[in-house]
Amino acid sequence: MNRNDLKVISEKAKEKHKKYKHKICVCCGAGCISSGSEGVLLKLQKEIVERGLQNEVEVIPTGCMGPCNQGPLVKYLPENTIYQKVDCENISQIVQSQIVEKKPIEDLLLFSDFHPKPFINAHDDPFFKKQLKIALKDCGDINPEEVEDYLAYDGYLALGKVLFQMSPEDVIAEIKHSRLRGRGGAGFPTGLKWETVYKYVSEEKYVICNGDEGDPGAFMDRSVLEGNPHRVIEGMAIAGYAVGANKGFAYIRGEYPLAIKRFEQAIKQAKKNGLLGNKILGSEFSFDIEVRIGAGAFVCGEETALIASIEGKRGTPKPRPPFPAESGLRGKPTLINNVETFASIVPILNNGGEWYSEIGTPKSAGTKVFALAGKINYSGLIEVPMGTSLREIVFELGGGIQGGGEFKAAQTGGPSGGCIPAKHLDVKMDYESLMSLGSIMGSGGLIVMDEKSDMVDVARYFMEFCMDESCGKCVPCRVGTKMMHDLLQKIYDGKGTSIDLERLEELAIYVKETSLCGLGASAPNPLQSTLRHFREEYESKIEQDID
Amino acid sequence: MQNITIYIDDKKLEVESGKTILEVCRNNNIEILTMCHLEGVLDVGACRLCLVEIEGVNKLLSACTTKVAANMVIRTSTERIKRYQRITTELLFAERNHMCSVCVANGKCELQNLGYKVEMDSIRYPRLFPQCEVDTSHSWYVLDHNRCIMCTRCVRVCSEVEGAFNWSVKNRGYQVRIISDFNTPWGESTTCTSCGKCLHACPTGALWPKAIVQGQLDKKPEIIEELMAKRKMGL
Amino acid sequence: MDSKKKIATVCLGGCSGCHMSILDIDERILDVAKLADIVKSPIVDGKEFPEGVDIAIVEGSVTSDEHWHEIKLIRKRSKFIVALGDCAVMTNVTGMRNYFPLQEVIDEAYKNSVSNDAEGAEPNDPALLKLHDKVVPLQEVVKVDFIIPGCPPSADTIFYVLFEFLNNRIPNLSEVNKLKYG
Amino acid sequence: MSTEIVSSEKEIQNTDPRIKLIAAKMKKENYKADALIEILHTAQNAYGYLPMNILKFITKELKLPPSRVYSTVSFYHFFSLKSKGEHTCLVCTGTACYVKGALGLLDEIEHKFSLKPGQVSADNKLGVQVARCIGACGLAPAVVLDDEVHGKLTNEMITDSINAKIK
Repeated sequence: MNRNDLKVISEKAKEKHKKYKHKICVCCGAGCISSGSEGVLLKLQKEIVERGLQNEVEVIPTGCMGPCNQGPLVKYLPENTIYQKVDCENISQIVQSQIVEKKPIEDLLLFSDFHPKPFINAHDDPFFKKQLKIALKDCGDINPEEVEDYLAYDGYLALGKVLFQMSPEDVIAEIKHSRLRGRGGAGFPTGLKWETVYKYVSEEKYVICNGDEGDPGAFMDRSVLEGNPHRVIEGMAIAGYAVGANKGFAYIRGEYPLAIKRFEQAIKQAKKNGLLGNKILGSEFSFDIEVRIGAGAFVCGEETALIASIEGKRGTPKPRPPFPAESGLRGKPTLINNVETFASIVPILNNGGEWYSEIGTPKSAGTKVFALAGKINYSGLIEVPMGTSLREIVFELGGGIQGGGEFKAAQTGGPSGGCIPAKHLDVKMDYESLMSLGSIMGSGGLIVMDEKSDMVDVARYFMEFCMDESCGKCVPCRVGTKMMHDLLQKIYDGKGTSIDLERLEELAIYVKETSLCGLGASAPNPLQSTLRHFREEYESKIEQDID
Repeated sequence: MQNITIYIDDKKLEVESGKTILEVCRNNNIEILTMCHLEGVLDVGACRLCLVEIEGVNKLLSACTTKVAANMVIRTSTERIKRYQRITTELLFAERNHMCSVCVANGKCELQNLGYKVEMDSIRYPRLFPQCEVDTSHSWYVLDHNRCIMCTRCVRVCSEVEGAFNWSVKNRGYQVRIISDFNTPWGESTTCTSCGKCLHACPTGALWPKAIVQGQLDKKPEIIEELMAKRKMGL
Repeated sequence: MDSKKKIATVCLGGCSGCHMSILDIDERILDVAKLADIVKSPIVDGKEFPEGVDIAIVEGSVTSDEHWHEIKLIRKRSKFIVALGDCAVMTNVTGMRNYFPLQEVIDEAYKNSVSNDAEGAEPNDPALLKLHDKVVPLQEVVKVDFIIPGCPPSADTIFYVLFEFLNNRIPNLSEVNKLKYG
Repeated sequence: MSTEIVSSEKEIQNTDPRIKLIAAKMKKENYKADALIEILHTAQNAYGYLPMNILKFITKELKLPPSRVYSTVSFYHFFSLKSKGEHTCLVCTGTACYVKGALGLLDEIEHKFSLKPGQVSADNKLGVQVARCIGACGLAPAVVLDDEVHGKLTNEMITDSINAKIK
């Protein structure tokens, strides 16, 4: 396929969709599948055929739609009506009422168990209304297993534009202009990273997509990989062109078999259609992607550990400098970006860096995907502009606290992040504001806790996680996390003393400043932030009369 | 190699570029503490004792893996660095069983010397007391996990100098242990050449020869450097 | 007489070797006696730990309920606590049982090992110490003000520390080259 | 229809279909050390854990030092060196077995032994696991009981075979 064919195919695919009057999307993200959406899909397809509606109604499986705990979800287009908790018994009723009688079933509408009057157009619900989908765009509307579906939504046009109209410098300038920052957690400017890799001269360079999303409670990357794998592939290919790499690796968690399957399938389809491989779209640029499956090690989210893992070794990090941009995979310059970062590349190139840079806050441009979980009414996946306040996310998008409880804290950034207490509910969710509260943006996990949560236990839980996930190479992280965990356990068990608390604080600073990699450097965050905002809970647990 | 100017602890130095901070310090008699560095094998930056402050860099960097750059301003012994060195030492002592009579008797243990250097008078953190094995299966040598500090000098000597790859590390976190082959007894190793270099590389009493009365244990880590230097000269 | 400081020495879970080392300061005890009274010690008579002690020198680790209460009492009644010797500082030999479960250790000592007691019974007299699962050094139970490592610390070191304290100076072991393990 | 049983460790090397899967994977990856983790995934998927003889086989084929392989295996939580339970029942849920009733076998096991995949019986006698494909598609639905491949199973046969094992 060359560039003109691409346009033709894209138009054809659009035509094909236009011939249907109705489109029904069944969410087949991992969450909905586990509540039985595949059965719903099969039954629905059968029902449509039995009623002879197959030329009128298109039924497709899609990626994640967002409100995961209301699944299985079925979306009816063009009205954009979403039905929740659909099971095989409801299907006949839905088809009859929605397609034949053209009136929605109120009892089955999304969030009907929370709203007295649920919305017929789901976009009117605050859950969707407040969102701005850029990285997640099309996720939930297209069939992730069909490249034609992606093409019908202008897929690979950005790659075409880049390959034929832009120089690598142009692409990097555009990304720099967008002010996009790495969505993996640390928020390093993406354009700058690309430029650094671009500047190193080497025969071989690599692009790595970091899909080793290991934070408990985070599933943004999984949803993107499952719901729109071609978007990530296209982003990686553009990155490859910009930095001068011909080979890419997608490192995906072994815990995500569906994401792996769909991504591998998407690579095959892309290769078959000349969108990957030799001389992409008839240009001089060749790029190939291989999937590497993670084997259950959180530390492999760290760049240098991830590289070691791709090389088939123990996933232990190396001291930086040298940075992977200079000497990464197999000692060659390597660009590593997170899944969400790659998913943001295509819209930036389609709409321009200027457009993207105007979304969000001055220092943190664009949008961020969050995975809402914990004691919140609507848990699931959302994408909001940077700078949206925590209050909006929890109480408007998230529908408030489950069971009418009281908001106590929100934990962001998983085991590397911290807790934000109720008095900071108005904090703007961007890199700097979260950092100033002792938390981090992280990959986007957001766990809401109510008044029943014990913050010492929260800190202990995350410390246990870091202790188990420490690679064991450097002393501060290997012994320090174990020590901090034991001290936290002691305090949690009511056996701690004020000296233990003192030592804990000293160790936290020490581990943070001396650890070899990001895991150790951020492992004390949950402890430090709970100590900062909920110190009284620690003090109530310790024995005071030590001296 | 071109010469560059750097400043270490307020001392102006003209040094060759391309060297690590550790090399420069050692050449200029500035003491840098370290346990995992061994002349002759590659550095891993694992013990974190050699951390230094560099002006303009907000992180502490390991001297053994960071190369000097022009006009770098380095501090090696600030109060913060000293405090951290002491904590690191305490953690090393707290991790396993270092109640050892040999080093007390002959004073030749690098770990013990480290304790004196950082003026450690006690271990302020709860000791972990793990149950560790002692592998005596090799006909000549012993591996005592109780004394091991996971500096991996033996692993690197075995792979980089001897080329035998007998040693590696198993598990992760605080459960890491040195292993031979498939985590099998050392005496059954199919790769070990019994060269004994790992014994000299080991900074503590984790590896030692059976033939020597323990009180006379005297390690010569410098033989690794000498060997590698000879090799470089083609001898 | 009022200006004289009060010194107490106590032996918890230790072998009394550190107290032997105290005795080894020999005639220098006279210099100490000029500045202080020894109000409680295994080597002087005294049933209970007295109040108003200036310097409590504690040997040994905390191995049982009794030790735990004793060190808490010592903390309440003394201005300064000096942890004397490796057992008090980091459990040392007494801590070697920490590598094993307590019951295993007791079984090994009383039941499995050879003895002239045919039954190999575990002693259970109510007067015996109620052992804790793990032995801990003093500083895990109370705040310790000064530490003298060593097994045992030398008489010179002990005298140096005492003499400095009695003259209202803070001793520094590294400075005078008296930091010594084992 | 007879249950096809393959046994004895020596024969496994030649006739166990899972060995062929692993061999094929290594060949596909050009016996590169880089692909060690990928190959281990294949082996783990086929066996439910990484048996020692398989690790040795991989080590030899890739010409790697044993310590390198063992250290990598022990680092990642996905890999396990021990089968769970004294006896293991590994149900293949590859496409062919799935189509021919692997889920039925799992239901039957759950019904008769109250064990779901990943669980081990209270007396530690029996552990049930699923494999993504053991490469015995011609025998579908196939189950590996300890190291014996049982093919073309019916629900009755699986219960009898397991009972014979754990008795």
